[in-house]
Amino acid sequence: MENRQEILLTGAGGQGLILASIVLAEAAVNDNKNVVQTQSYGPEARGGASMAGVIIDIDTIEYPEVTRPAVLLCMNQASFNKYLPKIEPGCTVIVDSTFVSGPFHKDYKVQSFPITRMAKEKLGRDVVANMLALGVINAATGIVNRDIFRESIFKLAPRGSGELNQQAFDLGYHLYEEGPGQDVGISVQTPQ
Amino acid sequence: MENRQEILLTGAGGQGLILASIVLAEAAVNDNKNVVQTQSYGPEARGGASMAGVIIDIDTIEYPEVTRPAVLLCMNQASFNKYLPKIEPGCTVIVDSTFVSGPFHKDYKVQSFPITRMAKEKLGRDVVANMLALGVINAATGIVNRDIFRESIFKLAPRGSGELNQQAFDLGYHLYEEGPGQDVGISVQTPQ
Amino acid sequence: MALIEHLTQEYLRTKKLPHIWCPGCGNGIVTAALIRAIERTGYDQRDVVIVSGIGCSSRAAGYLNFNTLHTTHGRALAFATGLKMARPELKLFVIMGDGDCSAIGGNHFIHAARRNIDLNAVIINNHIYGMTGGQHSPLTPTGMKATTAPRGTLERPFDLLVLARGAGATFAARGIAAQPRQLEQLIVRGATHKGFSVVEALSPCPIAYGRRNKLGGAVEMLRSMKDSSISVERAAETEDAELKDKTITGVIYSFDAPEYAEEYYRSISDNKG
Amino acid sequence: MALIEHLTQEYLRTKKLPHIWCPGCGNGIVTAALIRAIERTGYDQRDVVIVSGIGCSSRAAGYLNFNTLHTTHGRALAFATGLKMARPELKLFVIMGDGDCSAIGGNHFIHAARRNIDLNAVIINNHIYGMTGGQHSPLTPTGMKATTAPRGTLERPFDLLVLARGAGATFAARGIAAQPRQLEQLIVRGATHKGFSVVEALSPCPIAYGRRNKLGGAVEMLRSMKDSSISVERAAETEDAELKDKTITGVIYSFDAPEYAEEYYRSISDNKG
Amino acid sequence: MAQAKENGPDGDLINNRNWCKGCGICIAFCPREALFMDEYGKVVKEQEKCTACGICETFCPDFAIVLVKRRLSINAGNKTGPDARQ
Amino acid sequence: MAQAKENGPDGDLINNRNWCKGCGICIAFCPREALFMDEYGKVVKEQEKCTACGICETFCPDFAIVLVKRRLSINAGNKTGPDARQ
Amino acid sequence: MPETKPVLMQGNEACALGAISAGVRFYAGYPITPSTEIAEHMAEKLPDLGGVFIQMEDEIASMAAIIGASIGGMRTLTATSGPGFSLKQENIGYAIMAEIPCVVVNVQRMGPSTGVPTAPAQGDVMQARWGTHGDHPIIVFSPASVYETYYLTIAAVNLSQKLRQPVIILLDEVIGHMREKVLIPEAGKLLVEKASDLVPSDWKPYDEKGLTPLVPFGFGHYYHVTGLFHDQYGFPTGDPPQVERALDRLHHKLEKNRDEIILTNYIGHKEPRVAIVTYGCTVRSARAVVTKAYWQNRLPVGLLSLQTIWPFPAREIEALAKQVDVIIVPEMNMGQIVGEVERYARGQAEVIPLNRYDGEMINPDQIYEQMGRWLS
Amino acid sequence: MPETKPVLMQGNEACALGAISAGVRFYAGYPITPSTEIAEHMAEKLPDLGGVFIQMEDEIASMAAIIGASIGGMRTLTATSGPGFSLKQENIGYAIMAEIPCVVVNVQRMGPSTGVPTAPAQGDVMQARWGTHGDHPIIVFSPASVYETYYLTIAAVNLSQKLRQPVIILLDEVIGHMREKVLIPEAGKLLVEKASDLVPSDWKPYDEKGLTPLVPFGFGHYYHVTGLFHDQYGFPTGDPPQVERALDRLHHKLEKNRDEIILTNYIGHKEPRVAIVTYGCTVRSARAVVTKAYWQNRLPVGLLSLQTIWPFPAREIEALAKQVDVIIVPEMNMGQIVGEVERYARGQAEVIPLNRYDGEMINPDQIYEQMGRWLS
Ligand SMILES: Cc1ncc(C[n+]2csc(CCOP(=O)(O)OP(=O)(O)O)c2C)c(N)n1
Ligand SMILES: Cc1ncc(C[n+]2csc(CCOP(=O)(O)OP(=O)(O)O)c2C)c(N)n1
Ligand code: SF4
Ligand code: SF4
Ligand code: SF4
Ligand code: SF4
Ligand code: SF4
Ligand code: SF4
Ligand SMILES: [Mg+2]
Ligand SMILES: [Mg+2]
Repeated sequence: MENRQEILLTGAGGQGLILASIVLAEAAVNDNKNVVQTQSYGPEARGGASMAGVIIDIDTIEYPEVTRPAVLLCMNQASFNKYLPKIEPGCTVIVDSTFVSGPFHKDYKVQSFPITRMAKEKLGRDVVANMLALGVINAATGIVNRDIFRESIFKLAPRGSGELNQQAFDLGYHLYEEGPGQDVGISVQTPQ
Repeated sequence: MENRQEILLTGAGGQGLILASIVLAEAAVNDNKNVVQTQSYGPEARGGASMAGVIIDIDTIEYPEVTRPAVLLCMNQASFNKYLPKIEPGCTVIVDSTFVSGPFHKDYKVQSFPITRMAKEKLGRDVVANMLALGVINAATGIVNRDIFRESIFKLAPRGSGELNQQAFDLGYHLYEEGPGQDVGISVQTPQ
Repeated sequence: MALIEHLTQEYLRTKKLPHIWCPGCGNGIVTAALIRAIERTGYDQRDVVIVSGIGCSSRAAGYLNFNTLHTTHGRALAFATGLKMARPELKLFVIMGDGDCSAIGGNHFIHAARRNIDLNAVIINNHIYGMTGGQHSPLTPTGMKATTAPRGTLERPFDLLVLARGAGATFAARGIAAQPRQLEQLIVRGATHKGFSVVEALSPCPIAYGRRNKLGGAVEMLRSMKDSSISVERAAETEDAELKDKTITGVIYSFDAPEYAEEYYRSISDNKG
Repeated sequence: MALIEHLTQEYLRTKKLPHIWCPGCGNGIVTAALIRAIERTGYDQRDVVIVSGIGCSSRAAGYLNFNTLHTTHGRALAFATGLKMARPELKLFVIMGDGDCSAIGGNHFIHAARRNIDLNAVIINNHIYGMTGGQHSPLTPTGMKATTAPRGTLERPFDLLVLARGAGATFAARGIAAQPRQLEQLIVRGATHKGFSVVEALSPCPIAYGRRNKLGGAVEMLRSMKDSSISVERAAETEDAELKDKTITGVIYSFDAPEYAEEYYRSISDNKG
Repeated sequence: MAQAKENGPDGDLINNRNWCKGCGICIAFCPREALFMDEYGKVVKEQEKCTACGICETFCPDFAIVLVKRRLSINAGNKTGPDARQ
Repeated sequence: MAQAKENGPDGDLINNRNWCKGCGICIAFCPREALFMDEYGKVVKEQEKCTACGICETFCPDFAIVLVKRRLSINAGNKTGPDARQ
Repeated sequence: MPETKPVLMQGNEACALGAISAGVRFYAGYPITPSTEIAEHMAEKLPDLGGVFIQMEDEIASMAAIIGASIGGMRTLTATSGPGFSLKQENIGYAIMAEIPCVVVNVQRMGPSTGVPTAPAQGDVMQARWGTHGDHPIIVFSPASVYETYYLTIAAVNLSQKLRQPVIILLDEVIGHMREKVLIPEAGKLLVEKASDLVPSDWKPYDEKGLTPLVPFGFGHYYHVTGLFHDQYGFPTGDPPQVERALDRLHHKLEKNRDEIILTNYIGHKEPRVAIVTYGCTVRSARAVVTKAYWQNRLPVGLLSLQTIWPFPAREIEALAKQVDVIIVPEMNMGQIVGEVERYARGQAEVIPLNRYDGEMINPDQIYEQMGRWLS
Repeated sequence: MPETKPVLMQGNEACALGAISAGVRFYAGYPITPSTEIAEHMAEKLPDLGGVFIQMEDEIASMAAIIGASIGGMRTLTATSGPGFSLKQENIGYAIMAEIPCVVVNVQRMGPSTGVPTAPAQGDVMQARWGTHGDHPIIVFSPASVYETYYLTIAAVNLSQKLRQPVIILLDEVIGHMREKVLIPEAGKLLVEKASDLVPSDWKPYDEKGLTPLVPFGFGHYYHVTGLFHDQYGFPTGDPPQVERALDRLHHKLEKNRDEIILTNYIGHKEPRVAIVTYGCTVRSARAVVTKAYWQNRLPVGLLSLQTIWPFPAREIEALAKQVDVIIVPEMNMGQIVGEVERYARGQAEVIPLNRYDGEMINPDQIYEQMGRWLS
């Protein structure tokens, strides 16, 4: 299972996390990897908790559920509260500081980015926050070849919105490169 | 099983055989016997084959189906053709000569009475042929105390028709006492 | 004899006769009218399908020498919908009893009407569940007796054709077994109507309905059925008060609307083009 | 705060809020109107029962602080019929979605109408199967898109109140979420009507219906709902042509007929006496 | 199958005695009182009274009466195809 | 449960921020343009504009707005009985 | 209860009378052969007892209506046969989930599908256990006589009330339509106690601590009833531990009351070599054989008849399998309960199915013949 | 068939595409979570292929409609979940009785009743076998991956046609909603052959001699289709020998084709001491364990996964039980298939159920732990 990489995307229904997971999975397929994508949701169409998992491996993937994520994305406070206690040391935690305000306990390596705010401010559309988050994740982990990822985004985006979504993805890279938490007011703790 | 007596009433749907079997069973109950009454019929409400069985015993009755009838009543030709080959020697066979015209093979002790015709001619109602048949049967076998039987008929007959039905029953006795086949034109064979 | 038999009873499975219906049961009269109606449409025998549910009346399918489909209780129209969509060129006649159509089958009835799918429903309304021995149906008139309404039913009946109309049906007619020629005619008109057509055929059930309600035998039931009916044309010229207890026969309504199977096939060929 | 909360939201299970409905979903508006209507009837809270089926709208039962019964999909009226017959003194409100009521539940709907049993049906018609994500329902207008009608549905919709009428309903009204006060009023009138009453409440589903059909968000949907509606009183004074694309609101029909539960209990006490 | 073939003024009337259940409907609705029940509960016809109007045929619930002439004219065409008449 | 209690000319308006989903319906239908969305996507009121007409209450799909005065008058009676409000 | 003089009674009638004796005052149904007489008796009798008889539009509605009436506090019953039993399954599952008491009678006929409506069969035994979706517990009785039909119906009503669990009576057509002499207590006019306000205010419909009586609607307990998984107040939850607890609750209540639920009867030799295990009307044929073979001929044979077929009398079979060489399982189907017998015999005894599925009863001769093979 | 490049595909989509590849051109259904995507894919794709998609008024009608369409000569499929599956049961029995081919997909969710609509469970396994009334045979597949969903759907359609028997696909929610990389042949536009007049004139729909292909309506064979027991021409009969023959016919056709129907797969040690038997998504967890335990650690363990769960692979289990000490049966229910495994193990191996029923998958650790106990 050494090659197995698990990514957990969490937040509220309607934030496009399931779509993001599909795009990530598609990108992994295009990058010639094995992949399994799953999701879970409650009875709500909107507003409930939303969770999607992607497992990427070079070998066959048997057990399809995420158990020890290498990356955890939290797009709202509720999901942050719920999933943070469940992860293991070494997991990269990326949170959207637009909605998540801590507490950032020092046992977890939490990196905070104003994902939704930037999507809105820089691109005028908060709906692309999900692609922006993917940019941050891929920048942080390099799971999928960046160009292949960009192509997959274009392919899966709703008609006419391919480029916008790619921009969001790139903006994610940019944010990551600027460093976590730099433009947010809250303190980010990255324990060693 | 020595005390077990099985009576099979057969004919066409609508001839009142099931009611007759119920009356016989009720009479047996009133005569302090154990009794099981069963019936079988096809999908037709009228006109199809109709069959009812009554088992009377002093002991507990386990198996509820008629297998070796002591008495077989055939109220139409189809049932005569169907059931005659199934009975065992020693069975009393009573047929309604109004509808059954043989063949009366000599292996069977067949007794023929113009049951329906008499009901119509003497009582003006062929619907009481069933009670008339019961009279013949009870006269032939004495299974149930005659008075108890008459009371049971009164009890179960549709309102206002108690006496008519009792008359039919009595007429059955009368017919039996006159002897089988006496007033019908067809030959009756009663092998020894 | 063989020739005559062939010519006269081509559409009957003669080896299956006599049928299981009681003496005097109206099912046979309606079935005969249906046969004559099909004959008059000129449809190729191969294209004609008889679908039925479960009940005395639905047993008609077994006697008719076409493609015959005897389904589950109440579901005939749903089976027929699938078959019609799969093979729109077939001509489907759907025979149902009043219970089959309007009790357990009520939902399929209203949805077939809504879709206006080209099925010809022939409902044999004997006002009772015949096959199970005489329980009240949603078409049993209030006050009439049944084994499950020994003191007379308290329920209000549907007017089947009004119900159909409410659901969107585009053709409805009512005939009576006591006027078999008119009934035949109405079935022909229903069959030639494009879309869902409903023909309600009032029919005597002397055994499970007539007897318990002291309506007399089959002959009396047919006679009073005839006496209490009035054609829609004559009804139009009659005072409302006089019509109160009358059964109106004839084509009650008929108008055009898009037929579902045709619309569907048109739409998919549009897509392709 | 506690006092205020108690007085204002006595009929809500406040601990269960916020509810599961999407932002802008009309279910909450209709539910609020229902609460106000029940309040206005003056019924004892203990006597009020909310029965619902399955669907987004049917989840309302869980938020209402009465005796609440969340049943199976389409069967709410059948459960309610049993309960009403067992306990005729209870006041039953039956909340259903358009699919719940008119698709899978269509048969129970027409039979409740036929029996004229004293149930108050409130159908939240969002023209779509909301809970399962946007499939067309029997009340989706022809041509509108749904996940199972990606090119627009070809089916003809029911007019729910016409269907109810065909089945024998004695009271029907239509309100819209965009006029919550009128809706409240209509529910009160339905509740005080003896017999089966139907209140259809048009309601926006911005997520599963509005978005796919480019109808805008909740606000736009409410606005256009309001713009395209006309009261039955005003409609009476308007030319037919103008009414073509209008939704008529108000009490569409109301008349008296024997109510089933009452008739039943009267009949059994007659028997006894 | 026993069939009684009788001649009337305008056409043959086939009465399939095996199918007749003796309901009496044809008798009641024959406008000419041409039909009556025999001792076996089956219908027979008084030939001279019958006008071959066909009413009895349309009324018989048991397909037991068929007027030959009318049907012959209708079924003039030559029908083919497998026929699994059972 | 965080509740913002605000005074208007004719009655209090309770806006339950936890329940508000920011749909904007109340804002759109308030005849006085007295409501607006705050930075957290929750509704707040400009007190002086509100006439306590109650429209926002009837329109809010989330039970997040309650006009106190009106309800007080209606619920004057003393209700009892077990209350399993969950 | 005072015994009256012997009467001739049909199985279906005994079912209706048993129900009435047990306080059933609500019947909703849809006619179907061979169950219809139950409805007809109810239609005749209930109105005079102040009860409700209603004929619904179909079997789905019938099942829904009795659940609704049960929530209103009435004791309820419905009856049907195979096709209708299939249709009721969804709502039977609802009653199980929401813990609403009610009794469902299935007078079995020959299936599958429309089958032979008037012919007897025991083909719905496994369906009675597993007919509705999802894991669920069930109680099923199978009477062997008219009298058993009467008292098992009473037991069914009472157990159903006590456990808040639907109980199914699988009646054989043979039993339902047969008339027998029976001694039946006069139908006492049991009054159904109306629940009152006096329920403790901490009453919870699905109390974690265990069973609580169902408080009908209308007494001020504003609880929620749903077919969704729910917490102890009845409100929906999808939380895994709560879901598991809820499902355990449903099953445990049956396990805890096993002794009251599982009714079986053994007759015959104390140390049998061959045992017959059967149920329903087939018990009659088996009893005819065993009475003769054991009582008359003292052969080492026995008969375990199952009045309760579900929950399956596993322990009884395990014990039996340890005693005997052979267990013969006659059934009027292609082999249904025999699978369970094999399972719990665990290879300890040979298990021999004896099946008949032509729409006729298994007769004593068939059983005798099979038994004979293993005795010689 | 040419393989295309790898694609990411959801289980429900694979089911729809598999069906289309196998020639299905008719879908009738009613939406229900978690099966709805199958309908949605069909609604999207069928019209362009000249096929029919119709959303019916409920599940009963959906089942009826596909049977009707099958009689019209189309290959048909419907999909649903627990509550809808319960409703379809009556008409599934009809299709079995009348021998009408069709495929029914049940994407299982947590039950009973409404349960937890979005949570996975394997609770309908026994219902799939026994859900409709009367003795009846059934074929049920249970795919463990998106790819298996695809090819088992194709197999289901073809088997169904060949045997004139409904086939059920029990899909797990996990598989139905999961997306995986798969290699799938391009959906070839298989043309459904329309039956012609050229059927031999002695063709009988239910020929005594054995299976004949179904000749659709409209080709001059005026046969009768009914859910009643019927003779070889399809006409009703209640005659006991004919009834028995008809029921035997239904069952024998499955027995005769056992090898084609029963698909299982064994991986692991040649002489295992502990074997796992499972199906559906639970195979995934088991495979994770067995691959590690056997391939990496060479432990004497094996996994028998069942693609076909009904007819039950009895012989395979019998053989396995003779080899091993212990069979562990993990299931996402309270124990369903384990009963069959116990039955056919006949006491030869210890059979250990491993159940989870909280709406979550059984994870490899749970299986590993249980397995460990029996290895040490
Ligand atoms: C699901 C189901 N429920 C009930 C029945 C029993 N049943 C057979 S026919 C019938 C009603 C028959 O009444 P109707 O439809 O009016 O037909 P008729 O016999 O009067 O012609 C019933 C209830 C059945 N076969 N299947
Ligand atoms: C027997 C059954 N079939 C299907 C479903 C799935 N289902 C749940 S809600 C629903 C339809 C919801 O539509 P509607 O009734 O209009 O309510 P809405 O969600 O729009 O308020 C469906 C099909 C189910 N729960 N049970
Ligand atoms: S019971 Fe009635 S409907 Fe059925 S066959 Fe007899 S007369 Fe006809
Ligand atoms: S999906 Fe539609 S109906 Fe359902 S909660 Fe959302 S907006 Fe409301
Ligand atoms: S054809 Fe006319 S006249 Fe001749 S017997 Fe028949 S009904 Fe009478
Ligand atoms: S109508 Fe037909 S069945 Fe009736 S008596 Fe005349 S010929 Fe015989
Ligand atoms: S009460 Fe009226 S005026 Fe005040 S905020 Fe609400 S809608 Fe606006
Ligand atoms: S209507 Fe209600 S939920 Fe919507 S914004 Fe206003 S207060 Fe919030
Ligand atoms: Mg009828
Ligand atoms: Mg809706």
